Amino acid sequence: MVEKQLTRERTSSWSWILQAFTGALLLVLLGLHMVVQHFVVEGGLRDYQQVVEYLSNPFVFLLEVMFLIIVTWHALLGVRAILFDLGLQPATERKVTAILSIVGVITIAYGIWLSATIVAQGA
Amino acid sequence: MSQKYHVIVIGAGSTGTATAHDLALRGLQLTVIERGEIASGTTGRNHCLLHSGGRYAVTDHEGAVECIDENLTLRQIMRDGLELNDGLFVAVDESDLAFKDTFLEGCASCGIPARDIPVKRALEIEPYLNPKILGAVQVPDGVFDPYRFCLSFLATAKKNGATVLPYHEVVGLLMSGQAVSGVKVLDHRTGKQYEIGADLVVNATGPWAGKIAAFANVDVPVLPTAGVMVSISKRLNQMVVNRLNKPHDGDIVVPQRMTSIIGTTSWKVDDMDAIHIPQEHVDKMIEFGEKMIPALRDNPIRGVMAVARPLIGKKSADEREVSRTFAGFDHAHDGVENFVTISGGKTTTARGMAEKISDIVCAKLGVSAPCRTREVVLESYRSYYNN
Amino acid sequence: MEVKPKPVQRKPLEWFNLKGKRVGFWAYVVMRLSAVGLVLYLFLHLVILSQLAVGPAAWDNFVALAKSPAVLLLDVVLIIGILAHGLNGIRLTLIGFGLGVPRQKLMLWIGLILTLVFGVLSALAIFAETK
Amino acid sequence: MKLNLKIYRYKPGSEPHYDTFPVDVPETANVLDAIERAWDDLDRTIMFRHACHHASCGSCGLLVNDQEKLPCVTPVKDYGEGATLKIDPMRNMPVITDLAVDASPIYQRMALIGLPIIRDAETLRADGKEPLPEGLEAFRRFENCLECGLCLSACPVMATDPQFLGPLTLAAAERLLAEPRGVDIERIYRLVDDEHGVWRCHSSFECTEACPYEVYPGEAIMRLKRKVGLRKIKQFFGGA
Repeated sequence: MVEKQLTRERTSSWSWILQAFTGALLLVLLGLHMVVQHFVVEGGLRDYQQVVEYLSNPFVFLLEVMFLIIVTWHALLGVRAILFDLGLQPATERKVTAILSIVGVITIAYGIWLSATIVAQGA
Repeated sequence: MSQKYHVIVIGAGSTGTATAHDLALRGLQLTVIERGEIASGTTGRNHCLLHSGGRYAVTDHEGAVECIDENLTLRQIMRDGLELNDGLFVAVDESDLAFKDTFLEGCASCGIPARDIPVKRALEIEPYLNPKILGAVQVPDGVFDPYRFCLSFLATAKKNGATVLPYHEVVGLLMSGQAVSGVKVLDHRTGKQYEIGADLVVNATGPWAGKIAAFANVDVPVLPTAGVMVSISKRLNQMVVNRLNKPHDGDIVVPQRMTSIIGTTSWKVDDMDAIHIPQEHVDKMIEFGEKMIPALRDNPIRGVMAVARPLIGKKSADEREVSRTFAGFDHAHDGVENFVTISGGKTTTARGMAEKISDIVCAKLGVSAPCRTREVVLESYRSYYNN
Repeated sequence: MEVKPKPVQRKPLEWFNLKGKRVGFWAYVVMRLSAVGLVLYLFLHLVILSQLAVGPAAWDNFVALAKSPAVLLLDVVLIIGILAHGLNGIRLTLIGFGLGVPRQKLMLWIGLILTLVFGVLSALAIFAETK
Repeated sequence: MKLNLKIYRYKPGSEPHYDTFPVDVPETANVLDAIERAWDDLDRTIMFRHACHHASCGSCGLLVNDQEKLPCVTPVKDYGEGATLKIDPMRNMPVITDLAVDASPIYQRMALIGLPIIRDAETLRADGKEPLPEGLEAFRRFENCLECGLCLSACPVMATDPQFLGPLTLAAAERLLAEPRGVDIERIYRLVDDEHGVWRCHSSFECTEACPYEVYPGEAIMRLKRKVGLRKIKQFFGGA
């Protein structure tokens, strides 16, 4: 048998659809992020005080957290897709998914902690 | 000697593969040796016509009867390799039309179901037909795919224990006294030669049969003749379209997938491997073909092919006169034991040829198992590659 | 005689082997390279933002650094990467849902042109602000 | 027409290399004729796959100047007088010797999906209403797909992922969903709705570029993605 892997068990997958969905959301969220963080600001970057004031707006806080979640998701799902292109064994694939999920949770937690810290510093 | 088989079959064309299937079904251990890819010789460059026998109904009764018999058998055993859309014999001129009654009688006497249909109806079915045709007869022609045809037989043979050695060229026959005891092969993958032993060797190499037989110093009356076929870049007919007359150059257009293939001519060749296609033969195909389907000229040629075919019999001047019916030779008559040759025939009749030669092989080997290839449904060609 | 065929060598570098390839493949290469670049950027970006937690001085130092021409040039590369990835992403999503498949090549060229146009515009905007 | 064929040579156990063969063929010849000429006149040890010489069997696929071609229908005229043609075996398949690849990856994929090779023909007349001859239920013909494997060779995902179903297989699945011919549809959905099924495709359309016989797997895969994707989404929201 040349390609045993061909007869591997097949399982339903949402990854491409999620990637398309998060990608579409990113078009909006990244657009907003770029506009509010860089384009409307003199010099393209907020100084410390401006960042703190800006993030203290709960709506903005929510927007940025959502952006963080979606962008992390899209990025790690993309990394996963590239790794899956390597034709890994199913067990390795499960490990990849688990590790990337952990990385994702840590990244998102860090981002939220960071935003909360900044807001707290301003308060 | 690496291994000893009951039988070695040389050649993986339609005859060799069908023979391998027949013998494997009868329980013999065998291997098939082929110098290149499966069906890369005569069978591959085939017109792909599953004969109803109509073509020979008037000129070759025996050949026509074989054709319709095998045609009906293949419909039962080869489930995934045939386009079964029937064929039309069309009368283009008065002489064709005059031939019609003779043709219908011929078909009736050979057991070929043939139906005279009105010209209007024929044109409804096949809109690209020459609107000036004078008559049309429907027969159960069909189309096969020569590569998959051979793969189906081999897949089934493999399932029954046969092995296949492509890219192996027979460079000599092993002799013990006046008997063949195996073959010497050149493994083209490694460039190394080695010997394979067998109780009996079947030479199923078509036009190359004389070359193999010469290794045992026996003569086989095979006349290699070449024929040109022209593939057009559009499918212009659904049914096989034949000229309603005696077999002639450029008198048939076989549809397959998205192409129509016009055939064929016939000329004698000396070197089976070095066939140079004469341009005038290509022009002739278009010229004759367009009499039946005018649009053949308006569509670009996709490919032109020619290959040596084995004609059996008297080495006469007119190659088309020689019967296309096959011949099996037991070379014991030439003083060489354990060596048989099967050559000639048509892909359509490959199973029947295999049955005849396998009967000879089994009689020589003292095997009493009967032929079962009429009933056994072939494996899918794809399973040839289930390593 | 057992002779093994030469097995397929599975090499990730083949993802970027442009020999004999056509425009659709180039788009795929751009997608893949920009993806890797953007993921690296994302994590770099998050790490740098930690300066905000350190305090005002640390962040304002970074802001000063970020306004150097070299970093601004990288910003242009980033924007072009985002544009290329995003616009091709739209194309892939549309055709993946069966929309505009016969015009997928046209969409590819449109994406490329928009990437260049907006890339140049944003470069102009970025460098204009620093003057 | 004079050409140089720079042919990939490989015999198991030794290093691959190229041999160059000068050949002279008619202007109307195809690349396969030129290779056969080199085999016939210059070196009988060149091994290559071929059978029908008219794009029906799909056995002769290879690379001409790094692009996937069916040499039996690739005119030498495309390359011009005096050109050097670099001829390699297809990618992503084991090489038996020289240009001959082990076609198992192609046929095993098609066997897995189980596309019947016989389909209903588009009848020649545009309205499709002409009466059929007695004794025939429908005009039948072979599927377009020749199982030549050029798409598998061209696919960048296949370069690294042997688990990928592959372009011709996914195109065959799409054909089956459109015209099941008794094949179990749910099984087809299960096969293609998988990480290494339809979702692994990254839409480079190299398969479509390589396809010699209007199967155009790239487009077929996009239709399949739509079909499978919308079905999943519908089912997720409780639809049938």
